Amino acid sequence: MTTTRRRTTRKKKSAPDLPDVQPSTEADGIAQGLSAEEYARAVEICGRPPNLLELGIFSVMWSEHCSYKSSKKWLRQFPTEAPWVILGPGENAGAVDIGDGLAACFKMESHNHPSFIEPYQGAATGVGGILRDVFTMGARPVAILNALRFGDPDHPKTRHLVAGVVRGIGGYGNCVGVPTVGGECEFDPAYNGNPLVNAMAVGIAPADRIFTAKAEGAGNPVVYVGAKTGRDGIHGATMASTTFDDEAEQQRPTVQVGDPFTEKLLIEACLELMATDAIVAIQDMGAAGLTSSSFEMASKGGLGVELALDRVPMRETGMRPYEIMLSESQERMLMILKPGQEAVAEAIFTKWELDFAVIGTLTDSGQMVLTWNGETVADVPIRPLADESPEYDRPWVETVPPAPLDRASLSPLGDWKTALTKLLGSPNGSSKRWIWQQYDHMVMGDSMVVNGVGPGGDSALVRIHGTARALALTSDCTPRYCQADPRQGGMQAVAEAYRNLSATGAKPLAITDNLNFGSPQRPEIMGQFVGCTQGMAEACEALDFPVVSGNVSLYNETNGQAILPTPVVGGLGVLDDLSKAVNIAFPAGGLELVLIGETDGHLGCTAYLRDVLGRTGPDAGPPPQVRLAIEKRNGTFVRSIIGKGLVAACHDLSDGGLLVAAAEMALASGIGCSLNITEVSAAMLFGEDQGRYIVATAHASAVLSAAYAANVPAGKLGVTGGDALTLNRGRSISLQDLRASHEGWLPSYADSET
Amino acid sequence: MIRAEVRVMLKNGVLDPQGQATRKALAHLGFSDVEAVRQGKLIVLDLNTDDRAAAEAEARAMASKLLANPVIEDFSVELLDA
Amino acid sequence: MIRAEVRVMLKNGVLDPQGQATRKALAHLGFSDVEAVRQGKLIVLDLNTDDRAAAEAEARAMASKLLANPVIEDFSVELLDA
Amino acid sequence: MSLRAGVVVFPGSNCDRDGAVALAMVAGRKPKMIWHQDTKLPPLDLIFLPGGFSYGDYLRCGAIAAHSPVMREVVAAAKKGVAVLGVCNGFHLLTESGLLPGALIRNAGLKFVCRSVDLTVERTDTPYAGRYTQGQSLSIPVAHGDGNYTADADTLARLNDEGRVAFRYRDNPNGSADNIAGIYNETGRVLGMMPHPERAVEPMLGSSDGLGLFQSIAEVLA
Ligand SMILES: Nc1ncnc2c1ncn2[C@@H]1O[C@H](COP(=O)(O)OP(=O)(O)O)[C@@H](O)[C@H]1O
Ligand SMILES: [Mg+2]
Repeated sequence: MTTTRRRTTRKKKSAPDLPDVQPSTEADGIAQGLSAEEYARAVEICGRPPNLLELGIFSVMWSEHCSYKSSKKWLRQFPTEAPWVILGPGENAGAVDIGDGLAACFKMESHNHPSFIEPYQGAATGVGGILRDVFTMGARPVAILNALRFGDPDHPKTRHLVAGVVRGIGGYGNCVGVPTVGGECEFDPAYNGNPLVNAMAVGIAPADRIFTAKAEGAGNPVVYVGAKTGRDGIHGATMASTTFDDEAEQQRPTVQVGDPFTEKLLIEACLELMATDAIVAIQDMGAAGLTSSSFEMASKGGLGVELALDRVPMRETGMRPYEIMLSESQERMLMILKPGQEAVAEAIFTKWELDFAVIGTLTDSGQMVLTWNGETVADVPIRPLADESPEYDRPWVETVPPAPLDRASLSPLGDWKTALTKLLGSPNGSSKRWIWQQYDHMVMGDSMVVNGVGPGGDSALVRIHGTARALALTSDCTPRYCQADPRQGGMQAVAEAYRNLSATGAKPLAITDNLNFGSPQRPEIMGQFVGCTQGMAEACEALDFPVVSGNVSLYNETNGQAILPTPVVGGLGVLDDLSKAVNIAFPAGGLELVLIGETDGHLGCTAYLRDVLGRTGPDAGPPPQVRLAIEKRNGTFVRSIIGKGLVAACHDLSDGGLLVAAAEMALASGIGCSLNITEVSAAMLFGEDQGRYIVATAHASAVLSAAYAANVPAGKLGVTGGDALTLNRGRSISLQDLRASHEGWLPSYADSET
Repeated sequence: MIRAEVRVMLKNGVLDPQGQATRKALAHLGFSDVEAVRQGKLIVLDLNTDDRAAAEAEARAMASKLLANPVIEDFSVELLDA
Repeated sequence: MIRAEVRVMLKNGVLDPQGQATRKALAHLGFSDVEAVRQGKLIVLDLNTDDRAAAEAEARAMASKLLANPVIEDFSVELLDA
Repeated sequence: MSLRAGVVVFPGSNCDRDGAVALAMVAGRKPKMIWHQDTKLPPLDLIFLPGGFSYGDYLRCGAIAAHSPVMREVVAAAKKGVAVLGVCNGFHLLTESGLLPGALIRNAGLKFVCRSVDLTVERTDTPYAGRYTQGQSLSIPVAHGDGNYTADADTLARLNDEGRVAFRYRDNPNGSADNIAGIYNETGRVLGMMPHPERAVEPMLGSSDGLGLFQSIAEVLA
């Protein structure tokens, strides 16, 4: 336990000798990633050239990651309010009212680049970071989701990345004891040089006790808790390009390693302290560590802050102020305490064997003052640095969607069974059981099993502990749609999340997002960003499904090869009566199947085109249109019939269309079905028209008349039963064969050595 | 047959949560003069060869290709007789 | 300061799933003359003492009390200079 | 009398709440939560060592926690005949502290595995299994990376001969010797098992097959 013990530096240096306090030049600014103009603004704000330490602060605070300078303008389009929204974007996580005096706090974040460099640790620390965002708010984390995108399975790096990332997510989540309940996993060559690892965390807090990062009360102590600070993750380019290269080897930044055990202790200690009345404000140290956490707390409160950096608990000897301020060591938090509460807090952190140090105080100077062994080493104004953080309206060009497909040019369907088997067994269509069985998806004893099935449905269902309610959680995005038509793709990601929640009976409340794109400095990429966010905003507006938190990850490209535009949507809904929840598994034979929604047979951009006909990109035509009013009407209808107890199982239609959805329902329970479809064509069987659901019901006539009354297209599709999937009383394919294909691909791919 | 030992340790500066937890546990057990603990892997390979130079080269190749993760780990190789 | 290395290996006869998997993976990478692979732990202790005999005794005590599980593991101790 | 149960909380335990919820269901009162640094135990009928990652499972699963102050008390209590149930990481603790023989090593598949498994009840004349029938099949989840039970041949023979195997896997998820999923000590009052009965106590969790174990405890030990 360290409190305010001073570390002796190996070579004791007085502040004026430190390279950190040498004045910077424009070249230093550029080397640290600022533009010439941004550097000039920094000089103006300081009234002198900032020293190298101060420059480091400008450079991280004005980085794309912290300042959202390319995306801000477009994020403002998102609707962020609804009667149930407690906190929208701007805090560590968003918060919505989920009834019973409780709030759900949730957010998604990317760890793409670190996961490419070191898949296990990159993914693990991604989970750790997003959990901190949630428990910082006073919420106990109750669920994790993970949205993964990898390159071509045949690319030499892919297998190793899949194995490492999945192990990393499990390694962290399993150890902290928060269930990983759902996610996505797709493969596409566009991610060869840049996989995506997005993690979402959900926590539950008392609605009237949500903690924020807004500092208050000059004179209040600033307290550091958690793990010690090392040289982890200090921006490599920054380090290499400054004059800081004595002891170069020793000071080389290192990969961040996660310590889930310490995180678990930090969760328990923070929640224990939060139950007292000691905390004024709290903020985790995420990207840009101590710099952005202290800066944000002070700037939100309109205050100044003074930190004695020599009091920061350090893991390594010889660390300098610059390194301490920029370190991204994990499992650390910064808090402002009420005066006199230090002892209460310290006792709790000592009990959990965590470091605790009072490292500074809030001031009313409006300045961030950093000292090192008593000498001032940085002194920068907070407000101007925050207010004048750059914002760009980057040039963009609109993506022109491909011309409609000429259906006549497509080869005929042939045997539907072959196509179905292929779709269910393709890398993207195959079961992701191999992944989620490596995650403890049940710990905490609230992961619901419906119709005998846990994970693998449209949304994960997590009981709200001690209540009769449940959260429904999903993450969705169809990047190939976004690439072909960003606006439609953006809408579709939101609409699919809405459908996945509705299909369980849950009322969709709000979303978080993770916007993964290539370089915003390329107008065509910026055009994808603009289009996707416009589409998302429209959909959120129309569906009453506001954005309450999110994350932007740009520059996802390697050698000029950008990823597919991938705006991942994390949706949260609530079921007021968990006993009414349904999932995709047929619970019995003899039920009738009803198809809800309209089928035109849209084949453009479908999984069928990609996986069966091998057509992708501009060759694959435009994606299906999302009709938001219809989405809302159909979703509302589906929830209402589930609420009335008319539904035994429900699944939305997405990748692979009707036949894939029916097969997934049958495979989930092992009970087959027999379908009647007038036109056996690729368009009818595998088209991806939006806004559709399959419902299994023992009350078909009630469902149909309710649909008629609600003006929702609905028609009988077939019946459940048997151990095969049969079309028009004719040919059938056994579930055993379908299962072999669906469950076979991922394990055989991921567990093989070559 | 030659026995090669590959020792894999986390690089200097890389956080070693296992080592830290072990150090604390040793302190609780009363082993108070343990300054630091680092935990690594030891991989013992029995190689079907009698050529020591070849064995060493092969063990190094295996270490850099598979046994160690160059992003966070260093390794060293030592030959014993099996 | 004395540096002690504690090497912990699974006992002969105890199945080593990691070692087996590593051997398979090495074979797939084309390292074909690997007869056997065993994987163990290397725990490096920095001890605040200059008495080599005491350091060795202490390291052995730590190993038998905590660092190795006598049911499945053997250990050995070696001293280096820190 | 209602069951006096205690749930020991180590740094890194994460099934402590789940265990407490299951015990409260059968005991009619909340179990006592016991901190790992406590040096005195209250009077208890059952000590529950929960699953999770005590001390991160660093070094070896359960190794560090096995040396915590409270474990000395647990061992002493067990020797006096107090019933001790260790699930998952709790099973690791029981082997590490010598209350049960053998050890649990890395799963044969090297991966963490979280799924439902089918178990056979091997014995019913213990405080834990009275509600089951001999040979009954139970569906109970596992969630572990190191559940591969191993022991030397003599120990295995002894466990089998003395009827000390509590449950066996019908589809072994981890490579355990003789499909062992759980074992008893000589008296049958100490039980260590890898599957999580506390995760199978209500239909909403997918199975209620674990409830019988807790009901047996409440019936016999209270
Ligand atoms: N990386 C993952 N982690 C956990 N669960 C996953 C992962 N990838 C896919 N799944 C699960 O597999 C099921 C199918 O996923 P997906 O095809 O993306 O569903 P949908 O089309 O309904 O959105 C879902 O239940 C999802 O949660
Ligand atoms: Mg779905």
